[in-house]
Amino acid sequence: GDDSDSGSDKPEANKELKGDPIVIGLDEDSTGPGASYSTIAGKTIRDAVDELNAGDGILGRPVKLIVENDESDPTKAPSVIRKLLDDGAQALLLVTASAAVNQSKPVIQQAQVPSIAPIAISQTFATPPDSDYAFSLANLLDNFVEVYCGAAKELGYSKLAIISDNTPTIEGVNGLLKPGLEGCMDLVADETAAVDAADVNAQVAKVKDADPDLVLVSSVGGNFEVLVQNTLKQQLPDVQRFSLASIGNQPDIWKLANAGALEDLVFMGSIDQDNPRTEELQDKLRGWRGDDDYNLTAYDAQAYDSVQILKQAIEAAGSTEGPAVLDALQAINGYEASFGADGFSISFSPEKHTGADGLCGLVLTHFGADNKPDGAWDEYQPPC
Amino acid sequence: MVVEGLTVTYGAASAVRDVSFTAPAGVVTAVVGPNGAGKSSLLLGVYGSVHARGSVRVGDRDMSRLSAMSRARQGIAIVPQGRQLFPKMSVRENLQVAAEVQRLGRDRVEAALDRFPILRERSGHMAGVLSGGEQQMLAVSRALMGDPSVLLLDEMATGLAPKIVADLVRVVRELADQGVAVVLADPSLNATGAAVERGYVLVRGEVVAQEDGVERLDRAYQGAMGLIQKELDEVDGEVTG
Amino acid sequence: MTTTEDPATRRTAAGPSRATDRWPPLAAAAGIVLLLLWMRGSDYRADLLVLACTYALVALGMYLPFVMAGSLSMAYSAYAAIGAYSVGLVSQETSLPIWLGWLVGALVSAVIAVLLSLSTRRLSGFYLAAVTLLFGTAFEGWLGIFDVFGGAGGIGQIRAPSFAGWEPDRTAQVVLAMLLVLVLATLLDRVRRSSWGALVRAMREHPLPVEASGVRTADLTSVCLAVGAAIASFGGALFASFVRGVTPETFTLNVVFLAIFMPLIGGRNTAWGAVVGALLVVELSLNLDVLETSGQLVLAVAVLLILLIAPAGVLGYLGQGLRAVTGRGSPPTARRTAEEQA
Amino acid sequence: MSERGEPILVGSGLGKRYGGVVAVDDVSFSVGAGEILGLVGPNGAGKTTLVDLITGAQSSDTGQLRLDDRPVSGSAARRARLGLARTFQHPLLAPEVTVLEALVCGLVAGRMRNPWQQLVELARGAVGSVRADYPRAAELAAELGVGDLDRHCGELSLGEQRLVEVVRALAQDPVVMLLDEPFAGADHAGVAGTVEAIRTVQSRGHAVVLVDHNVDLIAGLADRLLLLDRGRVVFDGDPEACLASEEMRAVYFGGGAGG
Amino acid sequence: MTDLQLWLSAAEIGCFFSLIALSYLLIVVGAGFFNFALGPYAMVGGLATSWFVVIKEMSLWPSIVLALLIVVALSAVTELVVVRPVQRRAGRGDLPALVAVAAVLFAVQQAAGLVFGRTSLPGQQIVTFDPIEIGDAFLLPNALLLMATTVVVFVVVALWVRLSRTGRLLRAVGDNLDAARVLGLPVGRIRLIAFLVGGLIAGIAGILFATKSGVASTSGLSWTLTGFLALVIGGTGRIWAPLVGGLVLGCVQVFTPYYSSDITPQTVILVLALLFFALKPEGLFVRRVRA
Ligand SMILES: Nc1ncnc2c1ncn2[C@@H]1O[C@H](COP(=O)(O)OP(=O)(O)OP(=O)(O)O)[C@@H](O)[C@H]1O
Ligand SMILES: Nc1ncnc2c1ncn2[C@@H]1O[C@H](COP(=O)(O)OP(=O)(O)OP(=O)(O)O)[C@@H](O)[C@H]1O
Ligand SMILES: [Mg+2]
Ligand SMILES: [Mg+2]
Repeated sequence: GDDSDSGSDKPEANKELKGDPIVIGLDEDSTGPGASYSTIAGKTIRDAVDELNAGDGILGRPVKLIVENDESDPTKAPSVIRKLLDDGAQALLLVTASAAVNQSKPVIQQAQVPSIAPIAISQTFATPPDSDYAFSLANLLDNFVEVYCGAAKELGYSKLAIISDNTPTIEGVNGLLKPGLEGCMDLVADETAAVDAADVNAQVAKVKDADPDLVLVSSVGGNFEVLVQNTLKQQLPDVQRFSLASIGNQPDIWKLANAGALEDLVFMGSIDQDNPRTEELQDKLRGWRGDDDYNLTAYDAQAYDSVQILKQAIEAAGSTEGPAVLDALQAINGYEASFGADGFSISFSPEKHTGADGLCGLVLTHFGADNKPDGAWDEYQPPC
Repeated sequence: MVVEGLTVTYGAASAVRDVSFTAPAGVVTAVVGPNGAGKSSLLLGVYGSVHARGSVRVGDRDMSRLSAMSRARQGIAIVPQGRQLFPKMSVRENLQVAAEVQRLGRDRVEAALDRFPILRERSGHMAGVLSGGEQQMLAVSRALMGDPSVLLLDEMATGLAPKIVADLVRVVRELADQGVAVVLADPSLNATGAAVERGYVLVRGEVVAQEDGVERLDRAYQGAMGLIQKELDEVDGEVTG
Repeated sequence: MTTTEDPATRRTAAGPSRATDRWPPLAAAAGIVLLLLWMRGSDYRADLLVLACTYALVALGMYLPFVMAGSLSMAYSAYAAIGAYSVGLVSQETSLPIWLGWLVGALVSAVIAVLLSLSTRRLSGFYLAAVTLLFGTAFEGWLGIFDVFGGAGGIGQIRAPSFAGWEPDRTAQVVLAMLLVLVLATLLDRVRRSSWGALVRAMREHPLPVEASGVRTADLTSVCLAVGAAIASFGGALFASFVRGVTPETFTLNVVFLAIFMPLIGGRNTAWGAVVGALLVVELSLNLDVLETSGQLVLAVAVLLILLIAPAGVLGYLGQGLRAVTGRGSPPTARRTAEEQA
Repeated sequence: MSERGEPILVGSGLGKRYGGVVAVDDVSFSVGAGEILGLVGPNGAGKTTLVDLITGAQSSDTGQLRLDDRPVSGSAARRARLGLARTFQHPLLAPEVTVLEALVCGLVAGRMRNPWQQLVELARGAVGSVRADYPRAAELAAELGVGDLDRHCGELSLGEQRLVEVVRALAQDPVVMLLDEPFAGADHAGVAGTVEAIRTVQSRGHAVVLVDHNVDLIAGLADRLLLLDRGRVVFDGDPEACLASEEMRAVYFGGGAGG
Repeated sequence: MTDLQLWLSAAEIGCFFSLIALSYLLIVVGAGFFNFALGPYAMVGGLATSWFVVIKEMSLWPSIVLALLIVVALSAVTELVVVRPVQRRAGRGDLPALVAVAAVLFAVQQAAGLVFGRTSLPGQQIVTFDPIEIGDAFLLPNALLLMATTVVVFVVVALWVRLSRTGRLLRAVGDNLDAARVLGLPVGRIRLIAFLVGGLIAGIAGILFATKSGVASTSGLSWTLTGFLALVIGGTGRIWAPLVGGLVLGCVQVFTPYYSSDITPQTVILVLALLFFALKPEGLFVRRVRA
């Protein structure tokens, strides 16, 4: 059940597709804490599947998407995966919180069903153990570290403060980020607040006391990030702020910030308007959604690409047999992504289940005075 | 006051079945019966605070459809059985609440405090710390506060010392003489018999006798109880025999 | 799994009758067989059943202290987590069999429950709810902070359960889990109807006379809470043993709310109500595609409907129906003092 | 068992005040084996408070209490374990418990003195090895004329509840049973049941403390009357003498009106 | 503890908590149980206002009025359609009512997600002036409004409960429901009023607090819990107890992270609570009556 806005021109299903549908399972987080980002990706996956069905399908067969919701609950995730498998899913797309994604690895391993986590940035999912059938697309955290450190070196930042939320996802992220960042900067303040905190003045006050050159906000985004950015802007108006990817991919959140509170914030974007495939996808989505102002997010692009990659792999394998598709996936090489800088590509191999080739899937992006992203940051960009 | 066909039910069980009785103005009418006979249920049914069917008329006003609060405002007052006070509110506030239900003025509250000296003395204490008898006094003066035309007294004498009971009996008689219809429920006539002029015997939710005069009423009550005892014995005999 | 609900028909003057003692477990055993037939082959359904057993254990843990004694403890998520982490830690830190983790978890949970209840022993139940709520939320935080607990990722790769060399497969584990629930529910239901149960239920409404008859109600409450916590920790231990992993987010406050729902929608007049409630909760929130996603909404609405239509819970409702059919006894008359005039 | 008349419960100098209110003031009394002590006095004289002080429901400001010549102190539960059982002026029965269960509570209480015993009893309940309580309670109820054993206490009329409380206290097999106005609002059967309960305790060589405003009944039953007024003992002695006394007339009956 | 900014923050969030706790208290007094659905009421207040303004492009004041009407209606529905029938059918006692409102909590939260969307919306600025600078601290206009409103609400409610006719009846119903029914107090109406006023206060609190970092359909549960904690800390004995509780909770939440990054505020509150109960075991503000 999708909303079909009046102005949209959704692709019509191609009636000539024959044969048993190819069943793709989608684990979406449509009501839990991750709903704000998960649903962005989920919607685009539906659109991409509609597009396939309007064209040649996969292997000339229609594609059927079955959806379950794990509410970001790691306890439920394995069961939800098993339910998708029970219902016949031949491949899986997981757009839910990383803690939940990680819990489902053993199930995927056992069932031998190729699975892609398009928006995951944690190393855990696509690295052993139990990762034979697990793939991720986006640049992972070690790449984040390289980019942040590159920027710090270029601009001469040496004192870093971090403000984090207390979600397991972010704790996992920080566990990987911090050691790397400490290699290139002094960590002068490291504050955590509850993700549903009502106030972060205390944390910001301590950061202020530490007098940093750079503040990194490490959070899943949402209200928490807005609260932190509002407070930072007020208390430390002149200090450079970095953020992870989330804030840039959550347009609904930008409105929550005080006027101008996001200005000059730099986040780990993955959208570069100079990438022709990015523009192409944005046009497509605008058409499908009947919204000419729609701003493509990295989640849209990553979701779209993951469907395309699955299609390629299944067609290369000639069937949906797990091992065959696995081989085909591992043979994907140089897929030109619709996110990242022009030329950014995705490749897999038996040793490499994390897709991004090189750093330029990441684009440091900054916000303008209107609290909206205002293109690539001029000061520094990662090399490709 | 005329009550017709009153039935009080708790869920599926009925405590009072199709009871009719009258309580003329100026007379103290007793309702006697053993524990569990349905006396309290009957009075509450008349007052309107339990689920009841049947008609209740006071003078020519039909009260059957009115809520308990409206009946209170029309002049029915009750001294309920048990501790129906607001224990964490002060003695004065207890009276004020009742005054508010009946829309009475402040002066009535003060007057009610004066009915028993101990109430005035304890007017600032929480009602819940009073002794059992003191609480009963509070309940009585609460009911007498608003010049009721019908007064329902459920085991009025419970927990009161003989001296107070005697006083109360006198007060009740006086009220009756002023034209109040008094209904007095009790499992025995020992303490309050002196006030009673006529009455009904209630057994298992039904009226089994009506008599004028205390002695005759008491005799009817004894008779009814003896009858019941016999019935029980018979049943016992059947079971064991 | 239906029992006759009405306490009035439930017991003759001779005390709990043997017939009503026996047949709920028999019905439950039949239920287990049916559920196993339903599960056959599906891993997902096995998951659901184990999840239902987990919830059932947590709900059974709440039965004694909450439904019978009226003490609302909100630390049940913590007790379940303690059970789960004990299994995890025994597996990770020692080479002992993991069922030892079950015992350790139960013991630790019971001790914590006693300490928390002691701290509020002279206060009203409201403070117990508060302190346990505080403990539950604080505990969730501690799991993420201390390194032994594996941080946010929790503990994974827990060893498979084994008993004296026998390693039960998934189906066998499901069967064992259901048997455990069956045994505990049977025992708890007997407890409810024993003289001990009568005393505890009497204490719930009026502790004073119980105190005046020589029983320290604070002690009795602590005992209830401790036993309940131990049972709830079995729920966590079961889950961790079966799923072979646990994270700080596995058992959150959500579980507590669900556990509060379960005995009531199942029927609070018998311990089996908690079990039926757990099955319903799992069915409603996970297995039902009424609104594609919002299991929670479906569940909440279902709970409300059950409360309104069948105030004695599903089992109570069935019991009433059964009685209507067999013509035995009258429905229980709830205490309705001075029912408000419409 | 003590010899009849030998003091069982002895209180001396008991006192309790609430702010400015002196509820019990330097009260001494003694009740012997097989004896019944009646407590009478006007409303607010301190009778219930005295019962509270004896049973530990309230802590006393002054005075001592000895049971079987051993000092009594501590919580209500502790004193109950020494053999004190009581009823309340206003019955306190859990509404959702049946009459039979309420009586069973009295029987089982003595076996649950500490957490360990409570755990053991729990285990016995779980395996179903205690079934004797129910028949015994039913027997007791039959003896004292309590019917409707399967009804919930919340559905009973007040008079019925009062009798159930008395029987529950009896079920505890007390050394001293303290009854606070058991006859208030009782019918013939209720009075008979309560009297039976009192006689049972008496026949076991134990003692009863009886509070009531039904002076005729209490004078007929009691071996001794204690007349309280404003917390003080104003008369202590033989019932007949007490009834006839000037004090009784002055503080209790008032103006010569007999009970 | 000299940083004024932190004190201001503590006061601001403390005021919010205490308003929620006050709504709890009103319903505890009038109906005798904890209405866990209050957090979601506050959430709906904030979310609906923003939804009308942002999505439906209405102007501010009509949006606020409409949102408050929705909240008050929700609260009334909870009492009339859920709690009252449930208590009538399942018998008194707080157990069924507690479960019912917990279900309402989830239902409202999810339903709000369906109606207003699952993404956060920004809170609406009601007053706009430049932040007041006090030393090097800022007092934001909405924080000031929240604090002022809190003071006014507490004073009004305290006077109302103590002195007004309805207030006295409210306490009576809460004190002894049986007696209230027997005497014929308009129990239903009084309880409804408690729910209406409680809902209204929660709704106002939600609207005022939403400006801090927006409001989402999932905010309800955490507001329910923090409000409950504020009530716990303050106790239920006095009308102004929630204010004390809320401010204490606010201070703990703000100053704990300032002085230690390892100890969570929850831990501090737990320790404080345990210490407090150990030292003052009879609890705050209890009134003892005899059995
Ligand atoms: N709330 C209730 N729920 C169910 N049944 C009730 C309830 N209250 C009373 N009953 C039953 O209704 C019947 C009448 O009770 P009621 O209290 O009217 O008796 P009563 O004549 O006043 O007795 P008593 O002399 O003991 O006060 C009794 O059998 C009682 O058990
Ligand atoms: N907690 C308290 N605070 C203040 N006064 C109290 C408290 N408890 C009891 N009192 C007072 O102490 C006095 C004695 O009360 P008690 O209940 O012992 O009287 P009683 O002899 O049992 O009277 P009754 O025959 O009316 O039951 C009463 O005047 C009562 O108001
Ligand atoms: Mg009666
Ligand atoms: Mg007394």
